[in-house]
Amino acid sequence: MSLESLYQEIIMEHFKAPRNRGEITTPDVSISMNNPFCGDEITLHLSLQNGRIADVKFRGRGCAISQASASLMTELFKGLPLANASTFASTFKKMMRGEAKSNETEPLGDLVALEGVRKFPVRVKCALLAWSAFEEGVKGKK
Amino acid sequence: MSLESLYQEIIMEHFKAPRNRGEITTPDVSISMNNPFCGDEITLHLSLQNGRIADVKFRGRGCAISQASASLMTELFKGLPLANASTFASTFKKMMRGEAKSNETEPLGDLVALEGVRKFPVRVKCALLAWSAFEEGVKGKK
Amino acid sequence: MSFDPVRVRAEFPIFSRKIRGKEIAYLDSAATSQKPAAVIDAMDAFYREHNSNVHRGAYVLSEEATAMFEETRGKVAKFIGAPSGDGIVYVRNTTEAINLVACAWGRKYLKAGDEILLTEMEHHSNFVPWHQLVKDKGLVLRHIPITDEGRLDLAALDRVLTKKTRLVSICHASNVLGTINPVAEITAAAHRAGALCLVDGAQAVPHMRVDVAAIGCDFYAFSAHKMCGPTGIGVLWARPELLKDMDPFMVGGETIVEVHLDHSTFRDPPHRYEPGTPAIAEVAGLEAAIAWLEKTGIDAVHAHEASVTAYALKRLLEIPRLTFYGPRTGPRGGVACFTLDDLHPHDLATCLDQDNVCIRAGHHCAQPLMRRLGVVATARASFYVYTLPSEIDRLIESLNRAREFFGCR
Amino acid sequence: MSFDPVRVRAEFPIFSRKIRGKEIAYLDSAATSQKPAAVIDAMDAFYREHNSNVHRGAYVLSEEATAMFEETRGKVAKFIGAPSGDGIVYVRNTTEAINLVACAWGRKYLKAGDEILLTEMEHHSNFVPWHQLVKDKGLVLRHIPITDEGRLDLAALDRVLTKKTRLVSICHASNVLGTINPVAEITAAAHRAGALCLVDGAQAVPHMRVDVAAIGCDFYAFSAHKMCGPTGIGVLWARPELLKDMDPFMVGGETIVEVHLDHSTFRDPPHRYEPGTPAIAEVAGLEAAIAWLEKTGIDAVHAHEASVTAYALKRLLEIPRLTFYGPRTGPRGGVACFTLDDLHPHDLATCLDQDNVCIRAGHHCAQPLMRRLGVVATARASFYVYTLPSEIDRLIESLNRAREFFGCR
Ligand SMILES: Cc1ncc(COP(=O)(O)O)c(C=O)c1O
Ligand SMILES: Cc1ncc(COP(=O)(O)O)c(C=O)c1O
Repeated sequence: MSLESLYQEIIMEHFKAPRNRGEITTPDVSISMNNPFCGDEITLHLSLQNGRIADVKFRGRGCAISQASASLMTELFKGLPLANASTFASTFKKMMRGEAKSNETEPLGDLVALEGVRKFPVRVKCALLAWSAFEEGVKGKK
Repeated sequence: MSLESLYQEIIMEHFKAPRNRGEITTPDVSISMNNPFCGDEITLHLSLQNGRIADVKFRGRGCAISQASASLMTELFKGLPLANASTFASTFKKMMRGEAKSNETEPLGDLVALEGVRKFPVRVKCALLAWSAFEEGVKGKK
Repeated sequence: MSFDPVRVRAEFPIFSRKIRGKEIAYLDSAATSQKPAAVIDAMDAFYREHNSNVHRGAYVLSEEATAMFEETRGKVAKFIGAPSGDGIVYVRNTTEAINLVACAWGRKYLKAGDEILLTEMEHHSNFVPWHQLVKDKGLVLRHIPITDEGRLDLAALDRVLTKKTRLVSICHASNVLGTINPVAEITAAAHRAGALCLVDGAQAVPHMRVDVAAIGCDFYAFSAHKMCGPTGIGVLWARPELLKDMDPFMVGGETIVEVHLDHSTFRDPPHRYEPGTPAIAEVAGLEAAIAWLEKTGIDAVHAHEASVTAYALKRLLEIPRLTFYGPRTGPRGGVACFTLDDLHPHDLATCLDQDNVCIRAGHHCAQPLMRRLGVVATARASFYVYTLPSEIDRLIESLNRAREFFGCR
Repeated sequence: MSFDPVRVRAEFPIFSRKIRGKEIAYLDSAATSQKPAAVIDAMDAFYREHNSNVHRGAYVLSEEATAMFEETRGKVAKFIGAPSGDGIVYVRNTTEAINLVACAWGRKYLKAGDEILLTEMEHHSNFVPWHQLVKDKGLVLRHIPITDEGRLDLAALDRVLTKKTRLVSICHASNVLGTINPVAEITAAAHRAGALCLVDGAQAVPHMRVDVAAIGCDFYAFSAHKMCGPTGIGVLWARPELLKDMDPFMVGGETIVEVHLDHSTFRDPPHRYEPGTPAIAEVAGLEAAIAWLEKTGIDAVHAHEASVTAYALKRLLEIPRLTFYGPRTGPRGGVACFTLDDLHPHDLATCLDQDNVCIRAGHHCAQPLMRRLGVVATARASFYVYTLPSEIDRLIESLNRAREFFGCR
């Protein structure tokens, strides 16, 4: 695996100019999580309306992979029904475990660029951090 | 090392017919000890008179080495001033550690037969059991 | 592929060693087993090619070491019939596994008046951690007695297993008597009484197919060094639900999520219970030991031992004035405990050593059982996958020489 | 015999391995060291020729193993300047050693209101065991702060070391900053205040001459795996008088004198603290590691590292926008921690891995120190006896490539 296949253009782009960075003033979901291996942190805010993700923001300190993953995730999630977002989260995790077929991952769009992270086992947790925070945060919500 | 050099005639003789087995009705010193490696036990009784060992008896369960060592020890000790017995105990331990010169061990008499035990490291504790009990028992006595 | 004991034995380098010009008859496998070349070589290869610390390194060596370390949990789980590697905690040995349960589970959940049920045939490692807890917490210890033949007296179970029993902790196979205990039955009884069940599998996992799911127990402990693996590594398997809520035991690097100057938060199991740099090369050795036992066939190992043990019992019982301890019939483990006339086991062992016949003499870390048997010590010969009938013959010859030497009747 | 780094390096088999067709620049020795053939072979030889359990067997193999196991205590003692092997307790690693002191000494002697003094630069292993104790006992934790250069701020000692301080527990050398702490001076201050002193020597014993008698401390802990030795074995040295009266920690076989059904009595140290079958082959490995370090010359090791470290610092500090953490002058250990521009250390480490340059990225089990430094993670390169200046050159080249790749200014 080359560096280029890990740090694809779309990842570098989101890393350098992350979308949806910031906070929501009165979020419906606010969750902080960290990666015990490296100390990377993320705080994710969601505002929900009629079962949809009306807005989503994140803050955190982390590597290119974790920041790009969070940025791409928020971009995908904005406006989505919560149920669909949860399905995407499952698919993304499956992809990172190498268990997803390519027709399954297609709807993830640009996020497929993160599939290369699989070849760098210690970095998988970086890619998953935002997604784990999301899943933990919406646990029990419908 | 051959078995014969470990189980010398004098040792086998004392093992088969141990001297001074039994108890003293009102002992001045009564001490029990065991060997944590094998569970062997000894109980040693002494009666003291004017700083001398007027009588000494032992009971215990143990191997040929520990029984012969106890028997030979009691034989040597009977009638001896306590101080001399303590000196013998030090000399005996030194012998078992291989640190005694032959002119030092001479006064131990028949006990020198136990020097061969040194070549069988796990058995050294067997030979020392009675002596450790003696030293522990008379600790603080004059 | 049929089991060929001579070919199997040839895989163990130590047996090419000669002492006093003679081969070694190693009859002390219940204390620790010998190691096949495959296990020694696996650790060697780890140090020569993959050595690095686990979990944190973003480079190839560390990724390899981490993958080996974590994937072995799954292999260990499979070997003992556990559903997944999530319940596998690496420890130093069986003793540490039991201490871990006593501290991390026992200290958290037990209170004065609660009862723990052991048996009379436990190894010290399954007595002493409970003694400490009993003293600190005001618990009550009870014991399943044994029959004169050396089996658990299950008729007494109703009496000793009470409504207050919170844990039953028993050995799967005895290291002295060779008895194999009906651990599934006892676990079921424990569960009916509302208690959990810990099984000390130190003498079972090396010798027979173990299936913790079929047993139904809550904790299962064993050591690698008795199963062709290295020293320094053992396993506590526990139901993941239990592990999840137990307190930390030893703590430090690897066990935490966040550390502040004055407090810390803990990771999920199994890592919560694995403080500091673990025994990494030893896990490679454990993996190799399991692979070797699977290749050889654990059922074949068991059958071989059963036949060697049957032969040993037959020959031993022919010796005049030999007292044998433990069941003589039925399925049993490959240990034979005995005393000979009034000869002390130590003297016996020293005699046998002159012929390179290695047996153990002593209380075998089972003093309470020794008291029950009315002895201070016994001699013990124990067998494993590499034991040959010719070694039993050497044992018998050597015992006869000892009888002569000491002038036994 | 003068020290020849190339010849020394040739004794480490792992360096003949090529990954992606290239040699490995292993710059993560502070996590764990590589092992010379002499150490690997010593364990190999133990398993092939002497393997048996210790302490109980009356046969040659067991006598050999026991003699090796016990005599190594004396060699370890000599290596760290301790008067005798009586104070040497074998543990799994530094982390277990500190847990042992926290439990066996701390639980026995400390009471609510007592204070423990740490520093801001400790490894998690020297925080978390005390956090547990503090919570259970109502103790107070204090910390010696550090200066901006990364040294202990001894001017603050008067304030944090109080009449209530019962233990000062500090690292000899920092695994992040490279700082070597004045442990003798701090021990003297602790003793004047009526406190004991524990020194975490994990990053010192591998790299420099340590003399616990000269330091004067009461406890000293280290791990074999960082000093050319195997995983699974470490050492707690403690004053024998202290060991004698401490409570048992983990218990089981080997730790006891007598076991009854409901209570047990304990042996004298060091065995009281060594539960179950110990890491026997690992002790053989530790012995070989010490012998290898003595043969190579610990002072030569230290001098070599000092020169490699000086070169690394010089080269690193030439890199634009590199932030360096820790002292730049004076005697220091062979670790170099840094961040580069706004590049995350993880990304950096992954880049470097492409060139087989193995560094560590993260909090290095020192989160409180990371907070003090105002970072979440850093990159860390660490050096040892086998590190060559050419590896430093590879590090620098690789860092420059990473800067380019990520378009750093
Ligand atoms: C200063 C220091 N203390 C303690 C430890 C813990 O050592 P171990 O993981 O061997 O227990 C380390 C290892 O990283 C260390 O650097
Ligand atoms: C039944 C049983 N339990 C526990 C142990 C203790 O094993 P370890 O010394 O590996 O902790 C043994 C070992 O002799 C044993 O036979």
